[in-house]
Amino acid sequence: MTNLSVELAPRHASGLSLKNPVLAASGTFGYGNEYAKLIDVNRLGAVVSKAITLRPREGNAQPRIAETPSGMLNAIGLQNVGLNVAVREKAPMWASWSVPVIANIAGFTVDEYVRVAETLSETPGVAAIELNISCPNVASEGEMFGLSGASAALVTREVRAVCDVPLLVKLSPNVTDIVEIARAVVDAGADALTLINTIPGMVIDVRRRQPYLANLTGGLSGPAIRPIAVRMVWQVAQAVDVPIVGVGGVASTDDALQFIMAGASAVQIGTGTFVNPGTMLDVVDGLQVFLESEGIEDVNDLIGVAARRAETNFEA
Amino acid sequence: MTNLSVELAPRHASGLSLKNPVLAASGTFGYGNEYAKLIDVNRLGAVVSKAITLRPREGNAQPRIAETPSGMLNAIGLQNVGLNVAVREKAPMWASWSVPVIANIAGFTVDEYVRVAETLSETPGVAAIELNISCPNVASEGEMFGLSGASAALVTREVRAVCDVPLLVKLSPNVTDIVEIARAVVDAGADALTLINTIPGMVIDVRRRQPYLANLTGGLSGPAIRPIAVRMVWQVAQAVDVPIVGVGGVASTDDALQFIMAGASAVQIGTGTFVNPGTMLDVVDGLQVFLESEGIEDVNDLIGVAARRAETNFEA
Amino acid sequence: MKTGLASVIANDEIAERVYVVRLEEPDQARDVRAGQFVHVKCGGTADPLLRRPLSVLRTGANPRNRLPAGQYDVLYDVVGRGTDLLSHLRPGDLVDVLGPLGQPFQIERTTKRLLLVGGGVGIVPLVALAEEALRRQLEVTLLAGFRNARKAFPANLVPEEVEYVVATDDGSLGHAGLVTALIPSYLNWADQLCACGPKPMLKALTELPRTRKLPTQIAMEEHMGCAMGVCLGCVVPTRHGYQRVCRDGPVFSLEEIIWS
Amino acid sequence: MKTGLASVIANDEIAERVYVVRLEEPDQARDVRAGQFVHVKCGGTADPLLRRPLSVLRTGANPRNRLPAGQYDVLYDVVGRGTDLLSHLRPGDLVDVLGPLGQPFQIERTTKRLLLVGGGVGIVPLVALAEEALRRQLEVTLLAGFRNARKAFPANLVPEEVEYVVATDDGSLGHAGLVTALIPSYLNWADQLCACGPKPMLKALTELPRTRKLPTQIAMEEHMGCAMGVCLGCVVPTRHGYQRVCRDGPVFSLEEIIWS
Ligand SMILES: Cc1cc2nc3c(=O)[nH]c(=O)nc-3n(C[C@H](O)[C@H](O)[C@H](O)COP(=O)(O)OP(=O)(O)OC[C@H]3O[C@@H](n4cnc5c(N)ncnc54)[C@H](O)[C@@H]3O)c2cc1C
Ligand SMILES: Cc1cc2nc3c(=O)[nH]c(=O)nc-3n(C[C@H](O)[C@H](O)[C@H](O)COP(=O)(O)OP(=O)(O)OC[C@H]3O[C@@H](n4cnc5c(N)ncnc54)[C@H](O)[C@@H]3O)c2cc1C
Ligand SMILES: Cc1cc2nc3c(=O)[nH]c(=O)nc-3n(C[C@H](O)[C@H](O)[C@H](O)COP(=O)(O)O)c2cc1C
Ligand SMILES: Cc1cc2nc3c(=O)[nH]c(=O)nc-3n(C[C@H](O)[C@H](O)[C@H](O)COP(=O)(O)O)c2cc1C
Ligand code: FES
Ligand code: FES
Repeated sequence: MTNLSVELAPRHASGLSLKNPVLAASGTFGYGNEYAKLIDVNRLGAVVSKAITLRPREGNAQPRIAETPSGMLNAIGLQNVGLNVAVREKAPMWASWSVPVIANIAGFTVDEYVRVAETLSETPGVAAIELNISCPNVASEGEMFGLSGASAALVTREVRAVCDVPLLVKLSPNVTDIVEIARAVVDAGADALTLINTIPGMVIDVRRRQPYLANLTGGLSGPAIRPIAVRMVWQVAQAVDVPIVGVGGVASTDDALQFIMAGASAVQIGTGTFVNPGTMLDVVDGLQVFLESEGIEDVNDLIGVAARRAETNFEA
Repeated sequence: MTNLSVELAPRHASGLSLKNPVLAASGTFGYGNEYAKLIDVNRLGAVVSKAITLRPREGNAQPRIAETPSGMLNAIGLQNVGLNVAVREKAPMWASWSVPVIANIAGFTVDEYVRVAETLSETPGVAAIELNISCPNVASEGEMFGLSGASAALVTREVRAVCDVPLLVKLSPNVTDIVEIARAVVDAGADALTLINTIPGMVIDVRRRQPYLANLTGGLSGPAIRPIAVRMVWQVAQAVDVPIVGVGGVASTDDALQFIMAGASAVQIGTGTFVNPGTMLDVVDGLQVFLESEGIEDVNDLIGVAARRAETNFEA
Repeated sequence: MKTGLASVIANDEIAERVYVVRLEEPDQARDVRAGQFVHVKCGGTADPLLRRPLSVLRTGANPRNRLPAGQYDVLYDVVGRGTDLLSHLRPGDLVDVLGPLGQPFQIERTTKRLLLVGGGVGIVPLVALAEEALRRQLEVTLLAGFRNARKAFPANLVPEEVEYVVATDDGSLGHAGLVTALIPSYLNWADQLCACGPKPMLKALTELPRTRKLPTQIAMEEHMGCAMGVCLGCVVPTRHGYQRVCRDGPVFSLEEIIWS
Repeated sequence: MKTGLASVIANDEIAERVYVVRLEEPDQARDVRAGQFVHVKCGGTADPLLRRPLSVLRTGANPRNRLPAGQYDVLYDVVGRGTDLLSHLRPGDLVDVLGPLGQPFQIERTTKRLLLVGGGVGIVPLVALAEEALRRQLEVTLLAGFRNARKAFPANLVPEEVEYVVATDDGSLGHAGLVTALIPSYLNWADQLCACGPKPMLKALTELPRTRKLPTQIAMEEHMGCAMGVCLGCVVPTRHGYQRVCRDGPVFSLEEIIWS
């Protein structure tokens, strides 16, 4: 009776309609099969793959992860099998599933992004592409693509031109004005936005008196960043008219509802799955229960409801 | 035997030498006397006052605070007694203490900052001024002063011109490039930098389907933000040559050591005091124990040690 | 006032998801007055982060209470993560407690008949106050409202000498309806009123039919950060501007408060 | 493999700050093999956030172990916040456990004399392996290194049939010095070696005087995020690139590993 399905790419011919708004976040669900013994992957709204780069990558040295209060840092360094293996070995598996798989892609030059996107967009089994722009741009002294509206728009535009499937762009939170970046990326052709990627952080190993991670810094994820992610989703939702996929610290149905009410059409869950592999399916079930108990017929009616209420209830 | 004292304003005639590197953070220790029944305030390195504005401020409506995973949001709205009462009633009390009191100041125009700074800098009992630039700038459509190098430098320069005591500038973390802001502010005359202020966040009350805080957003503090704060201190320490005061989520001696090893000359403790009023003095004692057990004579030898080690140990 | 590690003597469920934990911390037990609260760390890690404010139910310092001098009782309803962690405490465990904090209720010198009105866990400080009043040989009536019979506190929690009248929202125990509906018949009897409970209940006190001035004190609740008066997170609007529930309160004179 | 709420049957300190917790979760007890581990949530809140990997010491599924079929034992050294939380568990508590995980030790078909070398808690999976080996009637020697006598595990933790030789860093029990110094005299006796312990100990195995090929498996440790093979946080460099300790290991052939 109640409807949990959402559309992530209304501007695109495919629509990218998902049976529910709960996705596995990139880098936290491998290529989608690793958790198959524990959960029914086909019950998810969608799976986002680990970042795929043009060539296979070894990733960073150890240590790669560190626990922090209600969070964790990771500095995996985009270890992945590379485009060819993804196309040859992973995509056929994805094509056999009923759950759509969104390929997360990364690169260090615009050309790399374009080549990966072009190939994947033509590969059966890839339902959409998520552009990870939190990568160092070799051409700009390693500054991340996602840190300026101009470079974020540039890579989005070039990828858009070669990408036939829906295109999600995943924003870095590490900016003064997330709204500016969001607008630039939407203008450049993004069908939807995913936010947020991890926030750069550092832990010092005080015994050894040096940074704990071999990479020095790592990306902060988990419940610790949830209030920041919800705030950014809220801000961007007021400013753009494409669907937003909220991500950052979701560990429960209430957390997912926070994102949806702040303006997200769907959520991704990453670190929450590490802590409890059942989190995503618990949230799918929990949303169903919430809608029924509150007498709401369609989850779409909840998207951004907090902004509409705040307008009437606060003078802010 | 071991030395815990640090200098926060080596460029300034006064030096601002503190007997230890542990300070009470602004807004979390009132005007310094509220905790007197619980701890010996004179054992602190320094106390930073609640933000003082030109006129008294009522602050925001309720709710003003929300708990988040390993953190809290606050949206107090700079409630304070205002400059006149601070000078008349608080400063004489400060003047009678052996612990230096640093007055944190806030404003909504450059002129407000200047007037508050000028008066306080001439007031006995005020050892230094900490400029809180995370305030909305009325002249720039309410964008925070701290969000651009230019406006941060502007307010720093104007305040510097009227401020005879040492000047600390407290940076907002909510920027793409904290190093750029830090450099601008140091060039404009800051004796030291304090970082970080809180990170904007939001919690949605899913029962009421609206933002929980009356102010919609609030500032995230506490252990959740510590890895972000340590990373920013590290980045800024590589770029500027004035002392840095690290703040964000310190709750133990090890946390304080992380900041110091990342490049901070001192730490401030805020939310940690709410959780455990003894935190600051525990850290003072803990630093002493650490130095002794590691055979280090001077805490100054630890400042930035992690960067020096990382250079030799990692190829980063 | 101090931060102390109190040891758990007992922790028993006295109504549905409502517990009384008996703590031993002599300094805190000695100092506490009715209406004051303690600020309790729940669990030993950074999540949940903040302490939880809880009123003191009774202290061994009052010889009327049958518990050792160094002990005191705190009553809590399990409503969230912090109180849930408390419900797992067992005798011998240590809890980090800050307090006692805040301004207590003040019984006026002329008061002879004290009317107490409590909603839910709001009756906790009123039980403490009743003990103080009985020590001074006052007559005390406690009107208590609960959601239903399962949430109602057993009568043995309230001193025998107190006239204890219960109302439940669903009528499953005592009078059916709001506790405030019971007040009017006591208005002529009482010469002081003290109340604690949810905001709508307290606000309803401003609308009672008053034939004469009845000094009224209320204990307020607000979410707290520091509980030491510094964070300004717990303020309520009063006729002299925002006041802090943790330091200027939690007990306020009813007429001071500005209701929204 | 599953996520299950295991109930605590017992939780006892067996050496200084070293505990054995007995858990009941029949599916996990049934499936687990020596060298595999479980991933344990410590405390019920977001801090500490991540699960902790702990090897299984013995399972009721092996009839040699005197414990009910649905139960298994995990041994842990209290080294930080997660293991400290575990040390407060009491019988009847529930713990959220994911597992069993990882690749077990493999006893080669031709092995008759199994040499086990463990450092500290590294002997845990070796005790499990000894039980498996004894079931197949192998001869087993376990060389165990501990920091000192207080940290050494009592001999009754190790099956009687095993030759159990202890070394301590400070000589307070057994041989003084590193456990690896004991290995050479067993090299001719053994036809397979399995080891687990700190990295320097494992690395030292590559430098043993070898007169003939001795098949050697080692169980590695790395900090873990998911323990399901997806986060790539736990990798170790091997001759076929980075391998995941949680999924491709923790047991690796010694010669696969590239030491830095
Ligand atoms: C002065 C004072 C005295 C109190 N005395 C008692 C008492 O004797 N017995 C009792 O059961 N309760 C009492 N309360 C309410 C009690 O503090 C809350 O029920 C408790 O903090 C809830 O914590 P939680 O983690 O279980 O709930 P959660 O909802 O998980 O708490 C989340 C956050 O909200 C805060 N919070 C939630 N509800 C309240 C509330 N009603 N008041 C203040 N903060 C709240 C928590 O402290 C925490 O910071 C009192 C509150 C105040 C201010
Ligand atoms: C496959 C495997 C099997 C293990 N088996 C056992 C066992 O049987 N008994 C035992 O006592 N210990 C075992 N360990 C080590 C155990 O996981 C750590 O001691 C434990 O995680 C420490 O947690 P903590 O919260 O007490 O320490 P903290 O230092 O507070 O932990 C902080 C973070 O570092 C991680 N961490 C710290 N030390 C280690 C370590 N040595 N290995 C992996 N992660 C670590 C923690 O998991 C956590 O994420 C094993 C480790 C692995 C990888
Ligand atoms: C171990 C790890 C690896 C990740 N790898 C990627 C990646 O390859 N591409 C990407 O866009 N995001 C990656 N992320 C970021 C997550 O997809 C997500 O944006 C972030 O973790 C916040 O969500 P969470 O708090 O639910 O984990 C990774 C996160 C983690 C923890
Ligand atoms: C309740 C509260 C009020 C604050 N008020 C101020 C303020 O008036 N001026 C200021 O510069 N910072 C203020 N801060 C920020 C703190 O000084 C500090 O930068 C921040 O909380 C991070 O440190 P912490 O994690 O130790 O709390 C406030 C923080 C809190 C929690
Ligand atoms: S709780 Fe901080 S001022 Fe009252
Ligand atoms: S712990 Fe995540 S891959 Fe091994």
